Amino acid sequence: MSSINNTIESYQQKLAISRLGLWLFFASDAFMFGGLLVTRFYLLGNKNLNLDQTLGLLVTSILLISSFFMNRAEVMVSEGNHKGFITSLVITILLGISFLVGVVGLEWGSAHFGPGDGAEGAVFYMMTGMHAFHVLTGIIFLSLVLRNGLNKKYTPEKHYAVEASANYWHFVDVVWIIYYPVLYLMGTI
Amino acid sequence: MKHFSIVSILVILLTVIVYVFLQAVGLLPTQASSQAVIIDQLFDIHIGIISFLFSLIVVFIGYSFIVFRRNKLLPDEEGQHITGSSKLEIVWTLVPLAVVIFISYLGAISLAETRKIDPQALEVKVTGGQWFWSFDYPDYGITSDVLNLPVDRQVKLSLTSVDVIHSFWVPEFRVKQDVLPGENLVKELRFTPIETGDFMVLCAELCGGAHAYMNSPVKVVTEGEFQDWVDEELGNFPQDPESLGERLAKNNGCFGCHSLDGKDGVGPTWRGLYGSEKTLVSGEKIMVDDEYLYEAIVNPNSQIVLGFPANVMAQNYGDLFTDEEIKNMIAFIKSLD
Amino acid sequence: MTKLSPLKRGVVIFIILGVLTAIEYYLGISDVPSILLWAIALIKMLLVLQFFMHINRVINPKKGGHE
Amino acid sequence: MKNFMSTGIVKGILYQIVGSFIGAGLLGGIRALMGLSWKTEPAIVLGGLVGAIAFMVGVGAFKDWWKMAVGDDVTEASEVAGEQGFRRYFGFSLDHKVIGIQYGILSMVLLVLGGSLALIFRVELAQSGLQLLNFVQFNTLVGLHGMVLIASILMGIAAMSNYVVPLLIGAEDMAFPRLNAFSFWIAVPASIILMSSLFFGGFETGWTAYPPLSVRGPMGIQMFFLGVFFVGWSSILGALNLIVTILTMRTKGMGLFKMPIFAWSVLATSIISLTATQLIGLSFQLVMFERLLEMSFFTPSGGGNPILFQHLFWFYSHPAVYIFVLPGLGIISELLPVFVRKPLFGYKWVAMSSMGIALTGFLVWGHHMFTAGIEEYLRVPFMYSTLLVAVPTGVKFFSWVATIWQGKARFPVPMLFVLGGIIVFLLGGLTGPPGGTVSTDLHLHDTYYIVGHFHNTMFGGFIFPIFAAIYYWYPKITGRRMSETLGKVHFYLMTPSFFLMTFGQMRIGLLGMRRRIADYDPAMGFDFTQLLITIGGYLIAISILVFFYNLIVSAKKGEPATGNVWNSRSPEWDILPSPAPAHNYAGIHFNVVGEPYDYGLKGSKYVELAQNVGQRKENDE
Repeated sequence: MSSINNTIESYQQKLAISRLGLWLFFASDAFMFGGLLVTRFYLLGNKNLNLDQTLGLLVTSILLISSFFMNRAEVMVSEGNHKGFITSLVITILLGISFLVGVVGLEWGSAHFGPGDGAEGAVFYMMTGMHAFHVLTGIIFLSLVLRNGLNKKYTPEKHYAVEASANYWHFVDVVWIIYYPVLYLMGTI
Repeated sequence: MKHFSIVSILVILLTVIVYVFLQAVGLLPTQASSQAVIIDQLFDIHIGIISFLFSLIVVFIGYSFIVFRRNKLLPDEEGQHITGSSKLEIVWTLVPLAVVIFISYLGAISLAETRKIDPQALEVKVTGGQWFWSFDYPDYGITSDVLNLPVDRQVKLSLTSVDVIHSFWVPEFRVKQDVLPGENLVKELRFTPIETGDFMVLCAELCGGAHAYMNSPVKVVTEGEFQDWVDEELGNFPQDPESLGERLAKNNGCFGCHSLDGKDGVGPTWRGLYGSEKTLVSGEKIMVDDEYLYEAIVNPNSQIVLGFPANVMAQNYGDLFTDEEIKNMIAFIKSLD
Repeated sequence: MTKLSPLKRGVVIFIILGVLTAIEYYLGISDVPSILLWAIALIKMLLVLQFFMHINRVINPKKGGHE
Repeated sequence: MKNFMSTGIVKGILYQIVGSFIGAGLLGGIRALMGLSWKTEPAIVLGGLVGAIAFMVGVGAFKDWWKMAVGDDVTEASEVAGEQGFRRYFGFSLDHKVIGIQYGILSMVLLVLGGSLALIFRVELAQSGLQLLNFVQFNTLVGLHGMVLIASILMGIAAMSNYVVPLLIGAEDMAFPRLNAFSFWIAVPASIILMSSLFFGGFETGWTAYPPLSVRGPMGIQMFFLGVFFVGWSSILGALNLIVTILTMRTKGMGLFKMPIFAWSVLATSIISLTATQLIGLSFQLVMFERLLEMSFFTPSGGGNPILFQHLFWFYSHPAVYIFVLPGLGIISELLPVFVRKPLFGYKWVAMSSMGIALTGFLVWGHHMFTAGIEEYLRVPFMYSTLLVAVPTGVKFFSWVATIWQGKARFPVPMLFVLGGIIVFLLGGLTGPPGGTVSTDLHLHDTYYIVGHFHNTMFGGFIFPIFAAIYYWYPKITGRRMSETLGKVHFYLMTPSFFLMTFGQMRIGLLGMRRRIADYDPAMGFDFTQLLITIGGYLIAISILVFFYNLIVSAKKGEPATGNVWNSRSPEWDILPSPAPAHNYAGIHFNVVGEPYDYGLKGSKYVELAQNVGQRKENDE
């Protein structure tokens, strides 16, 4: 009896430790993203970058929807709905990839400046690039979760990996929630 | 209580000793500007506080070690079980807090006084570059590599850099201001020299290479002497090509890298340069003539002499100088043999 | 909000976020003061932190998930 | 031979070399195919990056993580046997004590390297004129001296925290043992890359790397950036680990205010490292990108602003000073009660003062920029916040003095270094305020006075305390004591030499000696003082040689340590044998039953052995 209790307790404790570690990582990473925000306002002030608004709204919506499906995936795995979990996860990954295509493929290609064109170019490419790098790593994590999910490694009781990568994905979404108005909407042209 | 009275007396004694000692040592250079006088008053306050706090901590620790030392006969003797006192802690949080705020207030006043504006100030535009200082007097149309200043008149410097960050500092004036590149980052510095004499402006911000040698003379003279200097610069300056070339070279800081005494610096010396034979980085041997010198000024990287680094000299002298000016400079180099 | 099943709660939060984004977009292209955009972004951020990332799980580790 | 080649560090370095060539070759090759010059900066940078990752692969840092990622089971860290003997210090180990020693070794290696760099340029400065070095060499040495020693200090702090904190709070290991090993090992290729900047032309900027100078100079600056970047990650991840460990893994009954005080200072330090370090990483990354991709963040001609760099840079680099000194001050608070046999005066206030220093530390970076041409309205607020740091620091000093007052002091070597630390840090603290008020700083900024002030804080806040810590915990690590005589030689040689050096620095600084100049005008009359400073520096170096001799010889020939060597109340001395066993308190859990520093209170105890795991459980139910 004691040994079973012991494992549950230690899994619970591990869970608490891992969650705290993950959140501290977010806190740390947030400072880096915050530094880029400061860079944007310090160099450009209240200047609008005059980007393609339709494309901006499109990629923002894509990321938001992907966050929604990520949430569904996590809820479903904790409810034991394996099929739903896999479906939602696949949708999330596909939306993540389309976000990358939207920003790196379309926005970078169509922007009216390059990375070497003054402070606007530098700030824009750095901010979107750094965020895109995080999206890319998020997609990699989610793909690993998908692979393990297909191998039925997760149970409603034990699926911390799903929770962690979901939280990472939401964190990347939170960053974009701030970056979207800052890059596209704020300021005057 | 007896202990505290003795300690208090010792603290006061040591404070006085330390303070007098520090004052007697002569910690700071001469005060040659009115700002230096203001700033040194704040230094005095700091020195007083330093003397007191140093004595306070050191006397308490030393006294305790000597007077309350362990009894040799009781090797395992323990100290008294005192875990703390909130009252004391609050006192030594709040008192320093008050002192700190007061010092900051004095600091703010001191800063404001050093920045007092005199509308009659003499304007000088200062340009820093790797590795020279150049001083423009827009009121007189003079450019010089020596900062000439009349005594007892405030001077307003507008500082800018052509390449990296430098810093304008004259220790005797106490004030310092970084010199930044960029048209929108021109910085201002004001001070009033109160003593005639020769000083040095030093570059205080690491600017690569010959940073250590980025010094220029500062001459503080009487109003009359200053006027004489202005007249001389404006009127009686010889107009032959060699002198014009020398003046151009001097004002653009060429001598920071190219010496006139025959010793190579960051760049080759100009003494005896004309007509000599040099080996280039490419291995090719060339004769230093008018054509080579022209190319070396306009496009310095094209023919680097062996043993000297590339990319050091600015690339834009071709745009900066007229052909006439470059010819004058070559004439000047020619005259150095 | 806590009474809803987790799946439904996700839908509700998503709809709120979507509406906020739409408002944000219209405010953004019509040149309003930035402070409004900051406010909306902040609300969106807090919603995601609370309902998608379950920030209270880290503060109170006994709660939520993996029961 | 085969044995040697399979040692973690050797394998790692080999992988790094190969990785660097592959990385540089890849980009260089593509460029060569395009008919461009292949030996370029981007290729070298990519080489450095790939090399560091290859090192981590070689040392085996990713093995278990990869298994976890693909869903395979991995052995619990507490059940990994690990290598035994001396070899374990050179391979991938998950034991926090081994990692602590590894950090210590790396820290000492870097200390020697960084110190030697200073010894070289001190010779140049001993008299006016240029004798030994040219400008770029001098600037490179000055910059590397700074950054290598910063890395050394970070490693030294990590060594102390890693070894001691889990022992103090009764944890079996750190919260994330694999991450812990990763944070240590990433610092090894980082140090190699950092040093390699010497071979890529050096750099001219000093450790602060201000653009636009850093945007133009030689390529060595990129290696400098890359090295610092990885050291930064080591620091961030290590801090993350320590925070989680301290918050979640304390033994039964140990509330936050019953922790040994050192844990508090580590917690405060880790909060800064976790967050602020990102900003130096970012600022260096932006300059890297500006060099590689011509993104103009900091060059005014392209629309950038060099002041921005200074804001980002000092947002880390000022709090970094508190990262360096807080653990040292924690060591002082931790050891002082043991040697004066009195409780730490005002435990809660001391603990909170660490937090206070850490938090105010975030608000003061602007005082490095009083002369830089920052926005006018910022200078006065930054002056207020800067001087505010004096308040929590004062609380620490007054508490130490109150702890010492009427104590029955003993003076073994660790106590000597604690006292040295207090006095030297006092000087460092007192020489700070003149640099904190704006108008006096206009004179002091970028002078040797600042250099003297800074060395005072670093020696008082780190060098003296870490020596105290090594002398103090050495028996716990090796089971033998270090020689007291040699320790005293070390102390009585180092302390006066240090005063000679630092007073000399401050003296000429006030009179007009600038920082980071290879040569000075003999007319200023600094030659004699400069010579004294150099002599002081060399004497310190000799005293440290004595220390190393003591350190190495005592491991084999020192007097065996039995029982509670210092008669301390803290659990690692009270409960554990020396040397500390592999899994700390495994099987012999302890409970906290009293206050940590109740010296002088008869019959009180801080910790008590719990019977065993099973019985403890039954008692709970």
